[in-house]
This record gives sequence, C-alpha cells and structure tokens, in this order.
Amino acid sequence: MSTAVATAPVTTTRQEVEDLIHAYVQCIDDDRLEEWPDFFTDDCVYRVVPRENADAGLPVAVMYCDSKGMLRDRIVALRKANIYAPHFYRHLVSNTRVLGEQGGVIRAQTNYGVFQTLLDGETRVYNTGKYVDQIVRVNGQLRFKEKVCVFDTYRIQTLMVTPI
Amino acid sequence: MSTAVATAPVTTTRQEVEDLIHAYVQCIDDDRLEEWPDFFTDDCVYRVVPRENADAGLPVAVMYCDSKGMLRDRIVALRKANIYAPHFYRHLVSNTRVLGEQGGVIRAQTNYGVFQTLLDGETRVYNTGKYVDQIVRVNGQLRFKEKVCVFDTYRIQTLMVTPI
Amino acid sequence: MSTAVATAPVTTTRQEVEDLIHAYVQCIDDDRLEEWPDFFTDDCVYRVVPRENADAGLPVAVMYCDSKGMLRDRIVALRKANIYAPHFYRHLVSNTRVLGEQGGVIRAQTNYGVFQTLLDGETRVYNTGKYVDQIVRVNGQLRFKEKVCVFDTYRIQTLMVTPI
Amino acid sequence: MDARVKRTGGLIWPEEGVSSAVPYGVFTEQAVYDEEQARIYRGPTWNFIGLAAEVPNPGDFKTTYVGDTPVVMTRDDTGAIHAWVNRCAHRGALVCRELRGNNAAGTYTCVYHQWSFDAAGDLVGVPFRRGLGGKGGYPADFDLKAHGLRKLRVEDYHGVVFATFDANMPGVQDYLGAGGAMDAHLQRIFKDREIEVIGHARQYIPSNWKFYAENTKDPYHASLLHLFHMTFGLYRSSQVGGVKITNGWHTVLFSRSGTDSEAALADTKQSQLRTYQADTYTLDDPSLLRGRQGEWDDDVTLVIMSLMPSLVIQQIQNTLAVRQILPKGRDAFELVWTYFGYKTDDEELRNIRLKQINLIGPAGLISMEDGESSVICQQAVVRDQNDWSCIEMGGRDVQDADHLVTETTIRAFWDHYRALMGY
Amino acid sequence: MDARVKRTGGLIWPEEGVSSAVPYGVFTEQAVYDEEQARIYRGPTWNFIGLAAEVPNPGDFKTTYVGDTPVVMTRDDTGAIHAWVNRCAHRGALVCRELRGNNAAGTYTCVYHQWSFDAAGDLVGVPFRRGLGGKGGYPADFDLKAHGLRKLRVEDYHGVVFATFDANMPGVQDYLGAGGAMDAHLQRIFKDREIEVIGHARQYIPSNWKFYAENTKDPYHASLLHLFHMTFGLYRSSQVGGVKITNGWHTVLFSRSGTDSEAALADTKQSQLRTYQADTYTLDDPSLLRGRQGEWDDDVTLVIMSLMPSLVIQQIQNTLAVRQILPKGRDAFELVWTYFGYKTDDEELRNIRLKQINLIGPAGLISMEDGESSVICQQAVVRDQNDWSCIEMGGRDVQDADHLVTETTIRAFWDHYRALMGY
Amino acid sequence: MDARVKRTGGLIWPEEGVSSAVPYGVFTEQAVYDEEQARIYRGPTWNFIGLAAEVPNPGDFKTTYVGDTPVVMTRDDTGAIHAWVNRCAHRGALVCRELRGNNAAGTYTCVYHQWSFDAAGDLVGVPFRRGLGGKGGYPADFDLKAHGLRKLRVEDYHGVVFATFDANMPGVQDYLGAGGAMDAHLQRIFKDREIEVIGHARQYIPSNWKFYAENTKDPYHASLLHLFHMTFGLYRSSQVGGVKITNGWHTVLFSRSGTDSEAALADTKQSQLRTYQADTYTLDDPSLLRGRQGEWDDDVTLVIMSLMPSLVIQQIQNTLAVRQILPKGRDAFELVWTYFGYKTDDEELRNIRLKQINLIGPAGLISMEDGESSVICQQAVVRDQNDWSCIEMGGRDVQDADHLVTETTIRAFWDHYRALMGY
Ligand code: FES
Ligand code: FES
Ligand code: FES
Ligand SMILES: [Fe+3]
Ligand SMILES: [Fe+3]
Ligand SMILES: [Fe+3]
Repeated sequence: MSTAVATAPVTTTRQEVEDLIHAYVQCIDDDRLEEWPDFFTDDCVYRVVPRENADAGLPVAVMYCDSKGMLRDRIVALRKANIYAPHFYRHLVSNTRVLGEQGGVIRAQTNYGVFQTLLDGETRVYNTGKYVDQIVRVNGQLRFKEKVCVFDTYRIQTLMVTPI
Repeated sequence: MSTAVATAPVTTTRQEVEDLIHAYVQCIDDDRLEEWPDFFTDDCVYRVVPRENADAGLPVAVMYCDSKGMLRDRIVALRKANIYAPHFYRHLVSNTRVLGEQGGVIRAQTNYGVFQTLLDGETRVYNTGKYVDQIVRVNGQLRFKEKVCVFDTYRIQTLMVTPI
Repeated sequence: MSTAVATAPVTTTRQEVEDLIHAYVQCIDDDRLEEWPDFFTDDCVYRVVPRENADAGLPVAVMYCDSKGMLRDRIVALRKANIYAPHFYRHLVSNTRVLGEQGGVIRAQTNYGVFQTLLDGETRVYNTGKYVDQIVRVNGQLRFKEKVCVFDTYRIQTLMVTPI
Repeated sequence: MDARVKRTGGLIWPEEGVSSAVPYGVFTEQAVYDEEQARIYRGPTWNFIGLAAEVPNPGDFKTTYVGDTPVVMTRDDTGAIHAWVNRCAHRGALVCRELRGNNAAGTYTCVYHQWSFDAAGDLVGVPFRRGLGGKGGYPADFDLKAHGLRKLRVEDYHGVVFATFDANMPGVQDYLGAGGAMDAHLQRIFKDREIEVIGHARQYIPSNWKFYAENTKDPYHASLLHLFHMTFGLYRSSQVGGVKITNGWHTVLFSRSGTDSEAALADTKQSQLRTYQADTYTLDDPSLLRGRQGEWDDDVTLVIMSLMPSLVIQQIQNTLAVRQILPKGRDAFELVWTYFGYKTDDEELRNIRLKQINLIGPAGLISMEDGESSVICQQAVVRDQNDWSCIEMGGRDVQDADHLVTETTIRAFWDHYRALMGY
Repeated sequence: MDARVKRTGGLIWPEEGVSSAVPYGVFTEQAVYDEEQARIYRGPTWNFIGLAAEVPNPGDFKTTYVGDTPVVMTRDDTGAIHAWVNRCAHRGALVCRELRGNNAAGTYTCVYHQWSFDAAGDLVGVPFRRGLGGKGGYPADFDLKAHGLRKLRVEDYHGVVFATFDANMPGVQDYLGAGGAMDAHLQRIFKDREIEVIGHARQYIPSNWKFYAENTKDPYHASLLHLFHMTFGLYRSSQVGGVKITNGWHTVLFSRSGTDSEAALADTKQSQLRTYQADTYTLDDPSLLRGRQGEWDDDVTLVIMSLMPSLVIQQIQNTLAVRQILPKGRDAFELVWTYFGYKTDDEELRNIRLKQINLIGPAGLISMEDGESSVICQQAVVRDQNDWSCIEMGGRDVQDADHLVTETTIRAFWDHYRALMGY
Repeated sequence: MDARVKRTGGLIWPEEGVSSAVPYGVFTEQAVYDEEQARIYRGPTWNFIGLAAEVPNPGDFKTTYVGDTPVVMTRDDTGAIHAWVNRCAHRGALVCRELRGNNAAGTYTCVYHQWSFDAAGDLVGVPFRRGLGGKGGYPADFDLKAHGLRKLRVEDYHGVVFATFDANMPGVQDYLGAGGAMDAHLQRIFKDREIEVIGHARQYIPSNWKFYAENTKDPYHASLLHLFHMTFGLYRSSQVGGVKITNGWHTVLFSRSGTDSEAALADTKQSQLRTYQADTYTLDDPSLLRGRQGEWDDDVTLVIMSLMPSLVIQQIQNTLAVRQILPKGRDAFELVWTYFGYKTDDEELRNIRLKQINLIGPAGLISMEDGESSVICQQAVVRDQNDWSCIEMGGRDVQDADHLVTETTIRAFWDHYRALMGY
C-alpha cells in the first residue's frame, strides 16, 4: 500500500474507515448480530446517547457497554430473553470524516439514519444521528475502541433493542 | 490503472462499483428512464423482491424482467400506457460492499432508500432495501448482469411503477 | 498526488468533492453555522429552488444569495433576529458525481436528504433534493462558486431558516 | 328520483330498490365505517382468512384480520383449522405476534403473563393459579373454561378458508350460492387441486375499501383504464364474456381472449380510445404475454371472482392469486396478494406464472391502475357527501349479462350492501 | 362581559357585537371546521383560485381548491375562464390529476372510464354509450346534459380570478367594496398591468387557517415579531400608515418607509424592544434592502391586502405576490405563494424582486416568523376551548385607523365571521 | 356479574364496586379520553411536573405538560417555584418555547407581540400600551392584573414538584397519604438528600396511558414478562415483598432480592416458565448486575411507586429515576425518564447507576418489555369496546398484600378511576 498511502493518505484512510463502517452496518441490517461484537476491541466502550443529554453535558446513555462481553450479552438477551416487536433496520450512512489520528487511534465521525420496518411492512425514520468513533488496528484489522452514537431522535418510538 | 490496481485493488473496485450505482440512481432520479435499461446486459435479470418473500424463500417478485427488452417495455408502458400518480424519486445509497469476484462477475451489495414526492410536494419514505448485484464488464463498462432489489417496505404505498 | 491523479483522475476528484461536501454538511449538522459561508467563494451564488419552479423554468428560489456577505447575513439573522422553532438537521448525502471540469470549474451533482428533529425529539423527512455545484480551487482548497439546491419537497413544513 | 334520509352519517339515498346511484358520504363517514364493521364484517358474512396451503402442517399459524379485528388462523395436531380473535382473555394483549409460523408445542402463550391457549383458543394454563408458597393465586371458583379466546366459526372450502362471527350462518357453499357461477368458478380453480403458495405482496391504498369493491366488479372500466388489457386483448369489452351474480352481491366476471365479435370490435375502434392502440403499441420482448394456452379446457383466459366482503380470486392468463381486502379505516385499505400455482406445475409453467405477475400485482402493468383509480376517487369525494354517483351502464337493474358493457354487478353490490346496512 | 353559548362545538362567545375576544375552541373543533366549509367557503364569498396569467393560453388549466374542495380552473379556446369541482360525474374520480398544464384537445378525459368533459365542465363524450355490437350501453333516456361537472361561478377581476359556489353573489368588485380601499389597492397593482408569474412556493403549516387570517390583519405584531421590519424600517408602527376595512372583513394595511414621526419613534425606542436594534444590527451585504425606490408614485412601500377568506395580496418594497390560504383540516393549512412581476420589468428590477424573496416567503427573513407564530398559537390552545383571547389594542371597536397601533382589523374579521357562521 | 351502561363512550361496566373487570372501550374512546383530561388531570389530583433539581437556580425554567396541557415550571429569584399554562393571555401563543433554560431577566416575553410575564405568570409589560405618538394603544381601563397567565397551584414535596388545577386540593402529603407507605417510600429516596439529575430519556408509545398505569401497578407480570427479573432474581414473585395502597389508587410495590422462600421458589420452578432459566442463562460480563449492596439499610432492592395519575418513582438495584406519563391522545402516551443520583455519590456508585440504565429505560433489558406489552394491548382492543378484561389474580378485592402474586393494585386503580370519572 505504501505508494497509495504516500500519494493520498487521507483518501486511503477514509476508504478504510468507510469499509469498516459499511461492514458494521451491513452486519446489523443483515441480522448477523452474533458477529456485531467482533467489530469492537475487548475493552471497548459503546454508548448510545440522546442528543438531549449530549448537548446538556449529561452522562446518561440508553445503552452503555464497557466490554465486548456486555455487547455479547446484549445480543444474547435480544435473541433469547427480550420481548419486543419483530422488526428490521436499514442503515444509510454518509459523510464519514477522519478527524485525526494519534497514538494509533483514529478519530472519525459519520452521519447515519436508521429506517425501521415492523411486521406491518411500513418503513419509518427510526433514529438519525452521528457516530463518533475511536478506531484502532488489531492484527491489521480496524476495530472500534470506542463508539458513541449521538442520536437526534431522542423521542424513541416505543423502545430500542437492536444496536444502532 | 495498473499502479492503482496494484496498490489498492479493493478500494479501486469499490470506487468503480459506486460510480456505476451512482450513475444508475441519478438516471432514475433525473427521470432519464429511457437510459435506464442500458445499465444492464442484454440477458440481464432484474427482480424487485419483498423481504417477506425473500426471508421465506418464496420466488414472487413484484417486478421480474429477464431481458433488456422487458426493461425497455417497462419504461414504454410507464410513459405511454400506465395510469398512476405523477411523482419523483430521490435515492440515497450507502455502504456499497464488493463481496467477491469470480469468472469476471463481481458480486456487490448496497443499501438504498427511495424517498418519493407526489404532486402535493410532500416527501415520504417510499421504499428501503438492498441491492444485491452481479456486475460484469462489457467493452470496459460495468453493467448489471443481475440486479435484485430486496425491499424492506413490503407494504407498498398504493403501487410501484418506477424502477427501484 | 501526481501519481494518483495520473492513475485515476476521476476517482481522486470524486474523493475530493466528497470531502468538500462531507465537511460542508457536517458543519451544518454540528450547528457550526458561522463557518458555513467559508465553504463558498466571495462572489458565490447560493440558491435553494423548489423543483416545482426548476421543472417549469421559473426563476424563484426561496433562498437566493449572490455574495458571501449575504450568506453571513443569513446566519446572523438566524442567530439574532429570526423567530422559529428550535431544531436540528441531519444530512445524508449520496452519489456525488463529477460531471466535468472546464476552466478550473468542476461541475458536480449530489443527492441529499435532510432529516429534521424538533424539540419534541421526533425526526421527520424535511427536505430531499440534489446539489448542483460549481466548484473552484481557492489557494488549494475547493470552494463553491455556485451551489444550487433543487429540492423535491416543495411543500415546505412550516418554514425554512437553516441552510440546506 | 325520490330520496330518503338515512340516519347514519346523515346520508341521503335514492329510493328503495334503486341502486344506480350512491351518496359519496358512504366513502367518507366514520359512522358508516364503524357500522360496516358490526353489520358486515361481524355480521352474516363469511370472511376469507387464508388458504389452507398457508398452514399446511399441524402447529402452523397465520395472523390476519376479519374487517379490522385481528384474528389468528391455526391448524391443530388433528389437522383441523381454527380461528380466534387475537386478544388475550386476561388483560387484552395480542397473543400471537408474528405474521406466520409453526408452533410445535401447539400452545399459544401470551407474553404478558404467560396465559397459554391451545390451537382452538381454549385456555390451558395460567401461571401461579394456586399462588406461590400458599400466597396469592386465582380465586377458587376461577374457571379456565370461562376464559378462552373469542372463537370464530371456520370452514375450509376446497382449500379456501373462511371465518364468521355469526353462529347462525349457513355453510360457505350456501353463502356463495351452491352450484351457482361463483361456486363453479371457485371449484374450477381449487377443487381436487393441490396448490402451492409462491409468494405474497401487499399494497396500502389510501381509499375506502368500497371503491376497490366497485373496481373489482366493474367490467366497464377494464377496457378503458387498462391499455394493456385493451391493446393486447387480455381483456376487451368486445370479447365473448359476461358477468354472473350469486346470492345478491358475489360476482364473477369472465372473458375469452381472441373472441372479439367483428361488430363489437368495429364499435370499439370507432370510439378512438386512449387504451386501444392495437396497431401501434408493441412489446420489445413479447415473452411477457406468451403464456401457456389451454391450461383450462374452457378457454376462459380471465376470471375475476368477487366474493364479498373480503376476497377476490383471479385467473388472468396463467396467474393465479387471491386478494384479501382489509379495511384500515374510512379512507384506507390494505390489499394482500397471495400468489399460487399447482404442485403439478412444470418449471416452465411456474416461471410463466412468476413472469405474469408483472401484469397483476402492486407493480402490475394492469392492476397498478386499479389502485390508482381507487385513490383518485377518495381524493375527489372529500365533500358533497350527498352528491350521488351514476351507475347506469347497461341499464339500472341487476341481472346477469352475456356481455361486458355493464355496471350491473356494481348495482348488485350496493343493493345488497344497503340491505345489510339497513339503508 | 356577558356570554352566550353557541351550539357548534359548544363554544361560549362574548355577547353580540363584542369582537374583542374569541373562544379558543374556534381553532380546535372539528364541527366548527366543517361548518366553515359550508357557510364560508361554499357560502356567500368569492374565493381566489389563481391569476389569469397562470392560464394565459386556450387549453391551459390549473388544479387548486376552494376551501378543501378540489377544483380546476380552465381557459377555453374562446379565452374564457371556467372552474368546476374536480370530481367526475360518473363515479367520482379526479378528472384532472396534474398541478397545471395545457390541454390542447380542449377536453378533459377522466382516466377511469374515459368520460370526457369540455373546459366548461360539460359532458361531451361517454364510451360505449350505445353499447358494443348491440349489447350493453347506457339507457335510451341517458342525457349527457344531466351529467356535467359541478360548476362554480367565475370572475376575472383585473387578472385576479375568483370563484364562488353561491349563484346569487354580487360581482367581485361589489364583494370587495367598489371604489373602496381594497378595490383601489388591488387596481393599483393589477389594473392595466401585464403581469408575469416568476415562481411559486408552498408552506404546510400545522395551524388553523384563522390564526393566519389574524396574522395578516395584524398591524400590532409586525413591529414586535419581525426584527427586520422594525430594525430596518421596512415597516414600523411609528411610520405613516394605516388600516382600511371594506365590506366587513376585507382589510388593507399600508405604510411608508422613512416617515416615522419623531414622537412615535421616541416612544418606540423607550419600549426597549427585542426587535428594535437600529443602531447595532447591520447587514454585511445591504444589497438585499437596496430595492428600487418610487416604483409607485404614492411612495407606499408596504401593502398587505387581506381579501377574505382565501387571499392575501402583497407589495413589500418591490416584491409582489399573492398568497392563497388553503385550509387542510382544523389544525393545518397550506399557504401557496405565487410571485410575479410586470412584463415591463427591466432585468435589474426583476432581479430585485427575486432577491427580496429572501425577505418574504417560506424562508423569508420576515415572513417565516408569521408561519411560526401561527404554529405556536395552535400548539398552545389544545384545551380551554372556552377561554378567550384579548383583542383590545386600539380599542374594542371596528373602524379604519390612520395609524398601526391597533387590532381593529382583527375585530372586523371576527365580527363578520360570527355573522356568517351564525354565532 | 350484573352490568350497567355508562353514557361516555357507551361503555358497559361491571356493577358498582366490582373492579376485577374493565370494558376495553376505556382504552379506545375519544370521549373517555377528553373526559379524563377534565375530571382527572385538571380535577382533584396532584400532577408531577418535575424535580426541583431540574430548576436549581433563580430564573431556571422547564416546559412540560399536565395531562396534555402545556405548562411551564419556573423558579423565581426568591427561589419559589411556580407553574402556569404555557399560553399567552393576549392571543394564545406559547410563551415559552424551549425544553428548559435559564431566564436571567426573570421575565418571559411572548415572541408574538412581546407581552411579558414574570416567573409567577403575572403580566408585567405590554408594548405600545399607551400607543405611539398619541395614537392607538390599549383602552384606559385595560388592567394588566386581569391578563396574567393561567396559574396552577404548586407544591415542592421533598424536591418532587407537583401542580394542580384544583384550588381546593389538600396538600401533596395528604394527597398521597400522610405517613402511609407511599409517603414513607418517597421520603426514603428524597428526604434530606441532595439529588443530581444525570440525564433524560423519552419513549413515545402508541398505547393508551392506562395500559401503562396497569403495568406499573402489576406485580403479576414482572416475573412472567421479564426474563432478567426472574432469571437473575432482580425481582421474583417468590421473593419477600408486597404491595401497599394509599388513598385509593397510589401504590407501592417492593421486593428484596435473594429472599425467595423455598416453597414459593419450588412452585415457580414447577411452572416451567419461559422467564425462569436460572440454571442455564448466564451473562458473559456480570458487571451489569454487580451493583452496590445495602445502599439502603432495609435491603429493599426494588421499589416501584405509582403516584397517580402521572408519576412513577423507581429504585431498582441502584438506579434511581422518575417517570412522567404524558397522555398524547386516546392511543398514545409519552414516557419521560429523568435519572438521578445523590450529590454524595462516589465515582464508582455513579458509574453503577449509569450502567444499570441498561436494565431500566427505553433500551432497558427489563423495562423495554413494558413498552411492548402496552403496545400489543392497544393493538388488540381495536373493537369489542364492551368486552371485559379479567383482573382476578389474588382475588377480586382491594387490599394491601404481603406477597407479589396479585393484581389487587390494578383493581385499586380502576376503583378510584371509576369514582373520579363518575362511572
Ligand atoms: S394479558 Fe395475556 S396473560 Fe396477561
Ligand atoms: S369515474 Fe370518471 S369516467 Fe368513470
Ligand atoms: S400572543 Fe403573546 S403577545 Fe400577542
Ligand atoms: Fe381493473
Ligand atoms: Fe408578519
Ligand atoms: Fe415490567
């Protein structure tokens, strides 16, 4: 890659980050949720934060996991424990921007929209917001060290069970 | 291209596939539908499949064309024959992923959302889903050999006439 | 960059235009509106045009600024003068296409969707359309010489104050 | 005509027995809609709830609606089909929350407090009935038998399953007219045939369900709205065909391709219709229309059976489908398509059926236009609840016809509708 | 005040003749809304349907509404303008399904069964009238003349086109007050001028249409809501201006920039208002406000004509527009802007008009705030249908004023509204 | 049971005093909803409007609702808390248009005409009151005092703030039952504790608010709907716990983890419940459940206080939250969560509270299921307004219980509801 990196580092990096995010999103939308935790590092932090709190500087997140184990537990609960309306997501992501890289940690930001379809077959705007990510390389693979989803749609329709 | 290809084959390919899909989508949104069939090979397959059937392994598609001629007939009918409410589409596509290449056939997957505006000037979420594409090179140009649109929004609002 | 440019000029350019548009959109969505005018040249033209007029060849735009000063005045008014419901935008942009380059002016087209959230915390499809841009280089930076937002959603919900 | 005021919705109707006009308020008034739910969908009618082939195995179930009441159709381990209102007898939750599936255990357990019911809707289990550790629990006189789900009567007629809220209904065959045209045509498609469901499609149409009822009973529009019908002769008012009415409001509409009488065709050409472009309009790939000839030996190429209030059965060329009409309020309905073929289909024939869905379905080059026509009617009748439509093609009476230039079938519908509604 | 109960919506109104207070239920009750459609929009009123310049040529048409009834405005080949309800006389479909266009053939054909009507709304053709090959067809006594579209009376007054459902209305000029202020100001803009439509804009506002009616008749708010008006003196309550009332509820509001009386301006400054920052608030590019002076020799720089129930005509600096108010239910209305200039405009003047739309339109630095004020009123009056507003600025009576510190025009509106509604 | 017809919504109720059944129409009829707003939310009830800690400083304000009426809660510069209807006394606009903020000036100025009010809701300023330059202005007898905002009575009870429209209400402590279980449990959490708001969350749930009221008063469902409760013993019907009822319809539900009686646990295991998988279901990272033990010395690990009509206060393990229930029509309500801790929290404890929100909130592994259960009830009761639910767990009477196998608390709710509504 050296050449490419030399000639257009940012471009390349944006490409890579997009590849990561695209794979992440497809994994959720294709309902391969068991693979979802693998996009994170073992000591990851995953937070889904209402913009209402983010703007007010309040710490409450509706989902807050500080280990890959907790991510797995979320999925096991979704599969075996929780009661909610069957549904599927469709993510549209856009304008991924690499904000910087320091000590091997890449900071990136991406807009997303999640469109939810319930069994009635209607699709609704369920959740829009931005990903604020810290990404690292683990054996050559990019992984989320921290992923914060700050969502605009702080009036959640009924409930949230599937990760964003 | 050799250098670029050598240095970052996947990246380049994703670029190209995105270019194809972007051109395809723009063609529809700009209402240049007469050009739409030219994005396909002569012996193409185009299917628009409700997720309800795809998940159940049932073959029914709401649109199913197995030749470029049938694609043309769709457009002629839309222009000259069919009665429906005037409208326009706005596609947003995202996370195109190249899944593999074999025997000159590139398999790719892309999320899409179609936002429809009727003459009242209101825009609604009309159809979200994913493109599952098989793409080949015809005189250096990428073309769809097979395009399957699996759509989440299986409760179709009124009708579907414009291709997805 | 020469190598990259040499090897894949279009790709590279699309990258750059996307970088510009992504930065532009993020600036609005992050409510850093004071920086928004800086994405334009001093003698810029910014027009937000209902598709109803564009299709009929009528010149009326709901926003029409022909100088960077007018863009600044829009933001000052939004901050200090105007009365409207507090809200935020989330842009999703897609299929940026570079249509050509002539005399240093790059013509590009991009689909966008703006999702608006009011204080009730609900997110609605507020405005979809396409950017038709003329872009130039100012001290190595890409800037909008002309930006025309042709919007499908010509029935505007209540009012428009934040730029698209 | 004279007119008489009717209470519900304050509508003014033509005098008794005149069905060639209807006040538009019947499509807009909430009071009318609510009364329809009581007097029609829960009244003396058999409502389509599915094909037996949708629940082939013991434990299979499907959720659907009768009118706008959610119901579940189940098959128990004896193979019998049941239907019950999808509302728990405890505190009202939906008992069944998927579109369809198989319930191996054979019991349907409400998620809220885990009351469980069998396939027939009888209550078979209640957690903590006797309390825990001697505390709490249900009263001693609590009787499981008194807390079953609300059951509907069900009949599987040649694989087409109907349900009714009315305990005193005659059987389905009597309901649709034993030995009549509807019965004959239904048997023509279903009797002794093993069918196979090949897929579904759904349209949500912002229009009153009765506009669509009119549409499916309307031989007049088929030539005039649908260019594909008229130009390619899939259906033409000039063809040999007709309409048959059974038990008041069920109707069968049929025609044979390529049988246009010279005289009728001549008259048609004279009319200079948008939809008739036989000489100029062609297909680039005619394979769409190249179906399999003579699948039935009667050469009938199009049949539309309108089995009120909630079912349309179609054969158009080689496409077979049932359409379920689900009212969703005074100004919307959902149309649920279930396509099927026969177990005996060869691959080519199966592919023909799949291809012809390009003609008939939500994106059907023909049928999409029926959705649109329903919508533009609803949009136009926002006011003038007491203006009347004009349903006089083919006369003002109600009777079978050996031609397709009539609205008699629509008059039949309104006639019977008024009787059921007490108008 | 005394109060009297009124039946519709159970609202309690101030005693007869007192218009300085209104029960908020008038903005929220469905029964009130429905009665308005009958007594106002279909009652003794002339409703704006478009500018003659929108249908310049024979065959041109435009779809719009009177109240919430869809209507079509057409120009026939003699040049005459017609209007009819957009509902087919056969079975109720929309006859015309585009926003606007030209119908070369001159006939309007319903897509459903191809009944065709001429520009005046008369039925001119019916397919298969005599049947096909001797079968079917309409009854012998079927009379085309009896099945025309529902027509409205139309009048083109100096290029502004109005329609009414009321056969007995006097002409438009009498309706708005012959020789009165409204008539004079309308003629000032339109009489003997060739206008050119330069574009449209639409706002959908979740508010009752009457909140916007109050707003456009309200000289009081203009200085206090709109910083741009007040700070840049486009409009100031301290300027020379006034309000004129004609035929009960039509009102004209006008002012002249740069004519502020010392005393009034001094009082204004004292009030310490958010909207008055003349000394501190400046524009980076003042070209926005640099219009063309003296386009009219009377130096009137702002005129808002509120021509009830559905039209606002404006001149603000050099922007010219008509605003059509379309009620969309008790809690929403659509505002349709049509901007125009004169055929005689030079390029610079035309560009000025286009630029000033930044001030007045859906994104107008001034007018956006009128949309917002309507919405926050609707949001606030969800309950307390019988609490009253307070409309006492400038007194409690109804009369013309030579100043802008009054709500007399709003009182005039309610006065007349109550008369029409029988409150 | 006997039954008696009730006028509103035409519902048929069980005979007087029987609360073990409710007609489903109470969840669907608009007339019932409107009457609730008048008789309950604006009737003899104290409605939660916020925590005092949400408006800690003079000038702080917060917009919220009482029922579906928009109100504002303010703190004036003396530190007193006020509440008033958020509707301008002039012409009805929302006075306050943000969620929350600080109003340094201390005056609330309506944007429409800049009438300004103080924190208590009194009118303190009106622009152009005496006109401008001697013209216009308000009548001489115009009295500021007569045009204040509509005020509610407010009481700050240990930092929990309530408001009422009813002037004659006893104090909050009497309302919830002085010295009773509710009072004791509320004080246990709030009395003499400095709390700190750590964030908010909102759910919009398409269900009638009373389905959620039943849910929060329902010890029966907690073990049977929530696997996490049952499997991990956060709550189990077999634990030591109980329910207490005060002043008719306020209820407290509490339990202690790890106190399951052998007998009760044995009965539970026998029941073979989906939600009980103690032996097989484990967490990969148990830190979620590793809270801080003994934060309170009574070892109560779960308390749900349902303080009618609009508040739930919870302590579940170490999560502390108030939930405000805001009806949004007959078929929707909003649930507003406000999470808090104590100023004295160490960092670890604060983090525990944040982490346990994974259990209790819009995405709570437990509480998400309460939202879902409310929705599926609403979806199931579209028709059959006069079918009855069955609320007989733990008997048919209303009394405190020392166990959790009962619905007596729900019966208490309906009992009191009927009294207030006159059913
Ligand atoms: S509602 Fe079904 S078990 Fe309680
Ligand atoms: S509805 Fe217009 S022609 Fe039949
Ligand atoms: S409405 Fe509040 S000041 Fe006029
Ligand atoms: Fe048809
Ligand atoms: Fe204004
Ligand atoms: Fe619960």
